[in-house]
Amino acid sequence: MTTIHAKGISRRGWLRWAAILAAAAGLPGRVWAAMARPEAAFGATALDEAMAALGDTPQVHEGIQFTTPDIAENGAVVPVRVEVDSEALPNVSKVSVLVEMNPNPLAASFDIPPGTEVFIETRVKVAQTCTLYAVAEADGQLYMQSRETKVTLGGCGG
Amino acid sequence: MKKPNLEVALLAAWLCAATLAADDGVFDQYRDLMGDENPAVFVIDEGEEFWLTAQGPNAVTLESCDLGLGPGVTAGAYVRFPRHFADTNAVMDLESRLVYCMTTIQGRDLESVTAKPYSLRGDFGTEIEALVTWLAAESEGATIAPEQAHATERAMYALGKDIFFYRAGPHDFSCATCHEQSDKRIRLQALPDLTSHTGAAGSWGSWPAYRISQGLVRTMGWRLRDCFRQQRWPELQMGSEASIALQTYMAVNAAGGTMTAPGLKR
Amino acid sequence: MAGRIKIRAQKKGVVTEVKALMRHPMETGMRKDQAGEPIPAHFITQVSVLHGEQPVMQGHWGAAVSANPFLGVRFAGGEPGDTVRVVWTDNQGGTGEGETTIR
Amino acid sequence: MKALIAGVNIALTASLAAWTMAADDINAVLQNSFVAKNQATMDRLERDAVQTACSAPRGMLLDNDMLASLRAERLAAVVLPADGEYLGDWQRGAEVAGNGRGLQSSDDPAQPNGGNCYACHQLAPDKVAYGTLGPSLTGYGARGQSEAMLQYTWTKLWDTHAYNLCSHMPRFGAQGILTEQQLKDVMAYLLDPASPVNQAAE
Repeated sequence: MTTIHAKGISRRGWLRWAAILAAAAGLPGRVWAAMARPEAAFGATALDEAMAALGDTPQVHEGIQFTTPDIAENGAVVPVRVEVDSEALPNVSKVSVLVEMNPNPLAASFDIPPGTEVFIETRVKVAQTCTLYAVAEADGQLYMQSRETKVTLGGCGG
Repeated sequence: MKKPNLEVALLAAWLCAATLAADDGVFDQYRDLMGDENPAVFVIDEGEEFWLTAQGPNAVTLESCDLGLGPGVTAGAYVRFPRHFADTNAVMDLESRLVYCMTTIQGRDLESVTAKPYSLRGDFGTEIEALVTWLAAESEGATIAPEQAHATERAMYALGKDIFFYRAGPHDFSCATCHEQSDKRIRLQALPDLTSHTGAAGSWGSWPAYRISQGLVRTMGWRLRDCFRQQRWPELQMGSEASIALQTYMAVNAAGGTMTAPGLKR
Repeated sequence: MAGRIKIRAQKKGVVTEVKALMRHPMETGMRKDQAGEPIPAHFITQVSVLHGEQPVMQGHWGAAVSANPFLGVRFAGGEPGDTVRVVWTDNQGGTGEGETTIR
Repeated sequence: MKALIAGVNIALTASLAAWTMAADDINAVLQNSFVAKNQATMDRLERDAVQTACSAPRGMLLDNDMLASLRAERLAAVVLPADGEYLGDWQRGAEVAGNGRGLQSSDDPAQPNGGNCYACHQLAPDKVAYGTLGPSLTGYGARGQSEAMLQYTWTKLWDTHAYNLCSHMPRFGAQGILTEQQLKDVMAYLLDPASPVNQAAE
């Protein structure tokens, strides 16, 4: 493991970030046109509203493997993994994770350039037992897979 | 969004089966997915930085602090706690020893260094938490071997045992209410039997621990304080006699086990 | 002490697996502190993984990503010794970055 | 705050005598080690007869005459419902059984206390988060609905020590943790045939 750390906003940090954006701008438009943050989807307070902000109604697709625990020890940290079989569902350029009952259902969205496996692992907060969705965008179409995760009370319930 | 009833029934059946096999088995899949990425690694680094940072009126680091193995010796020091120190003629836990070093070596004010030893909601770690985490990591893999040579150390064990079984408060709870039987759980959390070597070693050996539900590393001092909160008792104070006695009881029961802290807990 | 990142990058067959752990409170803005005062929202909004200067993934995050966030991604190519970098920015203008070499 | 500083001071400056004397007097140790916080006041550290008798390691209690008379005393002190009605509303009882809050320093005293039955007991078969410190009570209603059964169950909730001295269970009635109405609601949750406790798992 290697650690580097930066504190607060450094001029160097901003310059680097600008360089990344510039580098990204040179990539194929299919991927990096999507680089802007999907603000409307993040601001949505209901699942259907968030889905609509991401695009058309997603179709269930078996090429998406969505792994979440059946039962989570605590809703503050729920591990999720989204993996897409590129033969079953090619050209995925974006993957989003949504949590049905959260105040803002969209938790995270990932832009994925060609050459990157569609494989994302992260951990999200899940306010209460509900369904989680993984949505993949390929060639402008949305596809999805869903899983229910039960969230339990900790300790003495307090 | 309701799942079919069959699935609920299967889940219930599976949970019952899991209960028979191992009480905490229900979370195996969850823990597998979590992997071994423990955010306590950050707190270990922060603790070492605190140790090496000159602070207080004396503007010195804690490097001359004697944790029992001689000034500045940190490797393997944590597994010998709680222990008697000749300079204070008292049995101390790691937390109170650190406070002693901060006040005597660095010249810091006792009230300010003990004002907030443990993070509150919204905090992101305290100096004591970071130091304890780093020092526990400095004992990782070492055998738990608290000192019991001194009469006061043995008296602390006896006192800790008495407090462990002391029932009080509106709910009549003692530590033993939840921690004197094996293979039990509260809701879905497995409860260690702290009267047994196995239970005590697993528990003592894994604190301090990153508490994923709180996004923080918590120390054993905090763990005890929060147990008593749930026991409906008043608030246990850091470095107090009852806290050190209970830690001595646990550590001695855990002796011979392996220090694996900082752990990763729900 | 925000800003730190721990990164591991390992070559596994034809892909490189990157695991990154970030130090960040990821406050939703909906919690209150012990005194009942609201804790301001403070969360990473954007995170990028770069292989050399080439972005291999860019994430947009909301406050629902857990505290001390973990991110795992895989990309094709990458050779032992290559540099992998993870960079984030948060809603308060903070940034963090970490770097490692592929093993 | 005063005791906190006192506690640390003890750790910093205590003499050998302070520790050994303290070991002889556990109450003094507790008084020096804890501080009152919100509703969790220091008088909670004082033990009554049941707590004193039951503060021994499991299996070390002698069932002598003293303990037998203590049990009889507890049984005699049980207060049955004033109107003779044992059963309230099982839906409200379900809330009491699931609520783990109440009487902690972190709890709002204005809110009702919970019974937290699920911390230790399995009840409704479709609830997955239950503890195992106590026996499963799933299907409890099938144990009977007679007056004797109602009175037995009420007594167990009111003061477990009336039957089972030094049980780990709180004394929900005798210690004023739950109100009479809440106890009736929990009774209904346990005994009402319509309660989920008495339904087969879906």
